[in-house]
Amino acid sequence: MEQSAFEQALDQLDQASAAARLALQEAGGAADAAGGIAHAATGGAIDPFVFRFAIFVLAIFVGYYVVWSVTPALHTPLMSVTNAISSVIVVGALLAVGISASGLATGFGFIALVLASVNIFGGFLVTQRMLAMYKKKEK
Amino acid sequence: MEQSAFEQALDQLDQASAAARLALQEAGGAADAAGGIAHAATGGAIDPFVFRFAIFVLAIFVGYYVVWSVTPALHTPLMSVTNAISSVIVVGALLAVGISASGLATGFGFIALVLASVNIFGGFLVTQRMLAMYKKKEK
Amino acid sequence: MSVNLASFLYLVSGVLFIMALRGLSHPTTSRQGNLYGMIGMAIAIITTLALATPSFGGFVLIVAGIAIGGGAGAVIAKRIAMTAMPQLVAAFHSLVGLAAVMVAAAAMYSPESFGIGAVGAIHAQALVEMSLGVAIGAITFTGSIIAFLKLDGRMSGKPIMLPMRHVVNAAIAIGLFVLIIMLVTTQSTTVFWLIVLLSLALGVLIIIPIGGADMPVVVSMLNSYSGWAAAGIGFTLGNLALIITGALVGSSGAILSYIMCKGMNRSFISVILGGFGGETAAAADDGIERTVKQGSADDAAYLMANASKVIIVPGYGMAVAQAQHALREMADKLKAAGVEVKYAIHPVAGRMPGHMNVLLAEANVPYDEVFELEDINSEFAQADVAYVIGANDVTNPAARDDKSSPIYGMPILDVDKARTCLFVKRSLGSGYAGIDNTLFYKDGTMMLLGDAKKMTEQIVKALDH
Amino acid sequence: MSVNLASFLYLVSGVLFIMALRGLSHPTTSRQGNLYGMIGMAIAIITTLALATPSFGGFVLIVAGIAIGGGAGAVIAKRIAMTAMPQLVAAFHSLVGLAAVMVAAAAMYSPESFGIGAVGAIHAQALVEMSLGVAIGAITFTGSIIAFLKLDGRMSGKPIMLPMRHVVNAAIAIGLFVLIIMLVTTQSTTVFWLIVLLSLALGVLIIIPIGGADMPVVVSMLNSYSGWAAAGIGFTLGNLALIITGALVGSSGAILSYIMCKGMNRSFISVILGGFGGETAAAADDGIERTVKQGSADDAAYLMANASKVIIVPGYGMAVAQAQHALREMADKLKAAGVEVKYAIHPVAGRMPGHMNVLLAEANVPYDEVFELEDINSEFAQADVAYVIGANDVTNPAARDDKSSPIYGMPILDVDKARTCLFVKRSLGSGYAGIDNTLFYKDGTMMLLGDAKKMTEQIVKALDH
Ligand SMILES: NC(=O)c1ccc[n+]([C@@H]2O[C@H](COP(=O)([O-])OP(=O)(O)OC[C@H]3O[C@@H](n4cnc5c(N)ncnc54)[C@H](OP(=O)(O)O)[C@@H]3O)[C@@H](O)[C@H]2O)c1
Ligand SMILES: NC(=O)c1ccc[n+]([C@@H]2O[C@H](COP(=O)([O-])OP(=O)(O)OC[C@H]3O[C@@H](n4cnc5c(N)ncnc54)[C@H](OP(=O)(O)O)[C@@H]3O)[C@@H](O)[C@H]2O)c1
Repeated sequence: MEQSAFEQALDQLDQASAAARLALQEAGGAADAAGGIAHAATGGAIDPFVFRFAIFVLAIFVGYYVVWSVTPALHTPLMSVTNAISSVIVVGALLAVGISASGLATGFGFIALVLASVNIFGGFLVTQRMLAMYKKKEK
Repeated sequence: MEQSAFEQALDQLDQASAAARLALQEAGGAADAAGGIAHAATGGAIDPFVFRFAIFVLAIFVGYYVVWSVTPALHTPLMSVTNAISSVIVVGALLAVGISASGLATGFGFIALVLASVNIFGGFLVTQRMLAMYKKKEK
Repeated sequence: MSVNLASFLYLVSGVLFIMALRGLSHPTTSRQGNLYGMIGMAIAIITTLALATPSFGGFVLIVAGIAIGGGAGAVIAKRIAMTAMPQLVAAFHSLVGLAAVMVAAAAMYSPESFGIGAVGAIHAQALVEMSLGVAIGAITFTGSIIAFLKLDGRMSGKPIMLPMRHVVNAAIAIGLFVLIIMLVTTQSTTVFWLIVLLSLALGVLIIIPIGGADMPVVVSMLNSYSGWAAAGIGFTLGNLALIITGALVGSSGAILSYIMCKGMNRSFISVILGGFGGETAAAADDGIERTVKQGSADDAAYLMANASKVIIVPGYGMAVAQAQHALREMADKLKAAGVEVKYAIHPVAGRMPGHMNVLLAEANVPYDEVFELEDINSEFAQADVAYVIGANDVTNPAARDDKSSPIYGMPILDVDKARTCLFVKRSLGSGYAGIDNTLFYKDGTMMLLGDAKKMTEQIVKALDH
Repeated sequence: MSVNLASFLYLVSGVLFIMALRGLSHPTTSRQGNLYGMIGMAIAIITTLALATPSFGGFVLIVAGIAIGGGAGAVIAKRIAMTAMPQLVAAFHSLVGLAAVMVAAAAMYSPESFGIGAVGAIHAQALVEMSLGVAIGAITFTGSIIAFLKLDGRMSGKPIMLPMRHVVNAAIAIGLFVLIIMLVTTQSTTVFWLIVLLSLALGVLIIIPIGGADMPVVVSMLNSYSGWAAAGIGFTLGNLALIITGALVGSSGAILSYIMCKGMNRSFISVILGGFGGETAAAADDGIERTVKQGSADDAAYLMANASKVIIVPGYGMAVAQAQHALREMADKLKAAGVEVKYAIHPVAGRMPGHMNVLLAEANVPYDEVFELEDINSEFAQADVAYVIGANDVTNPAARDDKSSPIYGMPILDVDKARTCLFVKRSLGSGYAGIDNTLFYKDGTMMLLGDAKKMTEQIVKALDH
């Protein structure tokens, strides 16, 4: 409990310093602030959301190209394998089951974990079964 | 000058609080720290380098697909347009010319700016000239 | 494990998922691709456990959960019939949808574990992302269940058109919007569950008016939705693997829906608005007397045994009749007799993209004998026989010639260019699109009326004589 | 402007650059794509200025710099001959390389502007990234200058093989490595400039042993390098537009190098090790007496005027002779006389990927008359005349038939399948690969010895009679 109080205090300190810095920057003339701004331009202060968004956008491009390059003969396995990988939502379930303090949350997490596991194993294995059937003509 | 001293002080405050927080987390038991770790897992503490690296990797995938999808008939314009866009390095030149305090740096930046500008205008315009030549059969 | 290393590993698993899809560009690399996918998933799971190490109890729970779910999944994957793939995919989607809802619920009750605040004080941004995720997840859940029931024949494929359905749906959508705002301000779990309930209802309501035959597009669309939902939750958790995967799955579903709609020459909107293609219609009775040349298995065997080139065109009826093994046997006999045999697959033959390919592969047909429309369409002119088995719409010349036809503009297989065209089906009834096929009455056509599997088996026998 | 908004805008400009390359997938969308590229560049520049607003003096300098450079660039772009594109691209690359060096130097002297520390106390990570960037940039600079000089004929294309060059190069590479470590520890600008100097020397040394004809691969490789260098500087500046662009350019150069090496059936390593293809060799003199059928412009005109299908195969010689306009005139005449005319382009015809396409486009040949190897190769069998103008290696049947030939395995245009094959070139000498072409001595071949442009103009005249 003491620790968390300490943490809170630190949080407030953080916020205060950030606010002060902001005020300073806004008060300072353009030329003086330039250094600070340029520094910010190098990423020090960028919200991780921007990066995640960039990753999301680029992943959509990759998805677009990678899916169009799938041969039509394998569109059914494509459906089952995307199903399998979308179960990576299991990471959320693991957090809930593994480290949550609330019993309810653990319960919900457990259900999610079981459902996602069905999908992971079912999805990858049925894809494997299908893909194993695609054979070349024997010479 | 006062302002920059103030800024330095704030910097040190920042660092101190971060260090204290780190020490706190390492001191705390696994269970206590769990919340903190999970929080970290949500991105609060991730080095922007990791994000940039992810963006870089995904951009390579995009580049791979997007370049392979270029029709061979346009490979020459492809060379000139990639040349043009690689001059986006001009952003570095702008920082040097616009806000650097050192005369030497401004000089180097100016050279870079001129060179990059040659490329930007030359690259895009010659591409435009080439592309304008590709015509369909008139009906 | 440091968060930086963890993020890096999540990126690695995202890249492995990309490689998994990339592998599907060719059958020879596809197995390797699937393996990459599995490795990616394992990395994501292990990273999460190493990052937020659970207590012993938690660990036991996790192992139990994976064992139960994984066991069930493995059994299903082993037992399922290949012809039931459309249903299976729909069923699996519903699980992903429900899992997303459950993860969001867990986050609602234990926000600390997810680093999005504390109970009663969850960050607004996280709440918005979460409620979007939960709403889409719930819609995916019930929507996929309806799709499953319709595809599995446990529910009539007929569109159920409730009165005022557009108004009701719009009202629910507005309700959801209001509830999300309320959730952010009140942080109330009751509001959360109201969102879940309304979304579950919406999932049912938007899918029931859509005819059974349109379910594949719906399944793909729901797949896409579930991807965007996963990405949303990925933003909340700040998890790169989830964000990348969400984008991949979202793109994949959207592209497959697009391919299907284009292959059917229909707009996506018209599919979603529903009311199309409940049950297959009977043969059009327009008063004109038309003659049909009917043949027997012996006639067909004679024709094909004396042909030099036979192109087989499978369709939905082959899947229904499970005729793929008999078909392959027939092709083997013909090849042994020196006949050149190829398979022609229309992009929307069957009821799922790639449906026919998977069934033929199951029957051990080598994939290099199976050709796509663009690659084989010009060969029909040189073929002696086109053996159309359980396919109908994908051969209908109305798509080529009749500007007033609803399928006008859809690419078709030019089976009418073959010297003789054999049609194996049970009646002169129409297919999925419910329109009459004038090919049945053409000179070069011989109808082989009967179940696809039985008819093919009879031909195999006749070939032995 | 907030840094978040700025980062977002940099992302937008990165995406616009992707769209620019994407547009090149088809001529009709390519102009739009180029426009996207320009907009992306404008956004990147404006964002930077809004983020780190310069003083009035700085602003004036910036406008002056852009005006000087931009003006020069615009003039060059307007004046340059299309046949000089390979040189131009090489020259432009050298500018990018030097610009990267200059930006790194500026960062060295004014690290605060870039947020990477203070003079004498630059972050180690930034120093490493920077020195990699500066080294690659300097190599790109001098390497591209050599490539430019060789391509432009201002320097002999002959490989210059210095003694012990591998040892010298390895020593320089090790020296660079040591200097980079020294730079991190000492922060000395002297060390920085030593890195620049050594890299400049290395750029010269690794390119001079490579023969003039291999320069296109070198140019593409340097393009790829400059991309990776840009990405490195992008990491230092934390600039998304630079990181994304670097990856795009890096991929593009690597893929084009790969395409060229595959098209020539040579390994990338063998190209880089150099010593290949300085001057074109004379006709092989293996003692066997071989007869050649030689023809005149009138013969050629007669043959083609009476043909029903003519396929034109342009090669490097057409570019040298600037014969594209005459060629187009000839094709027009033939078409007017009812002859079907098509152009067949080998992936490595000429000296640069897409070289022939750009020249034909310049001469107003519609792109839908120009076909790639895979699309037209089967048509030679139905053609009456293959008009091979300044091409040689890309038609050499040794690639198909002679396992001992250095170009064995390289795909070729099957001009020998045409009824008559006309070869326009100045001698019986070989082409880039320096190997004899047995086609010259074949029955169906008629050699039209002379300059490609003059010969074609004579044929045009003869067609008028
Ligand atoms: N593949 C996709 O992704 C997808 C997705 C959505 C919609 N669709 C649509 O589905 C259609 C697919 O075309 P299609 O030619 O494959 O199928 P179809 O046009 O639906 O025709 C199938 C035919 O099979 C016959 N049949 C049914 N059971 C049979 C059995 N046991 N034995 C023999 N014949 C049997 C039916 O005729 P009888 O009743 O006379 O036997 C029917 O006419 C297209 O209209 C397409 O737009 C496809
Ligand atoms: N495109 C690329 O990206 C690229 C890159 C690197 C290497 N390469 C290599 O370049 C070669 C390209 O093949 P190619 O068939 O286009 O060219 P080539 O094999 O080099 O032959 C060109 C021919 O043009 C003739 N020629 C030169 N000047 C002429 C003139 N003024 N009038 C008439 N003829 C003239 C020459 O014969 P005479 O001397 O007898 O006149 C020569 O044999 C391939 O070997 C390829 O591997 C291409």
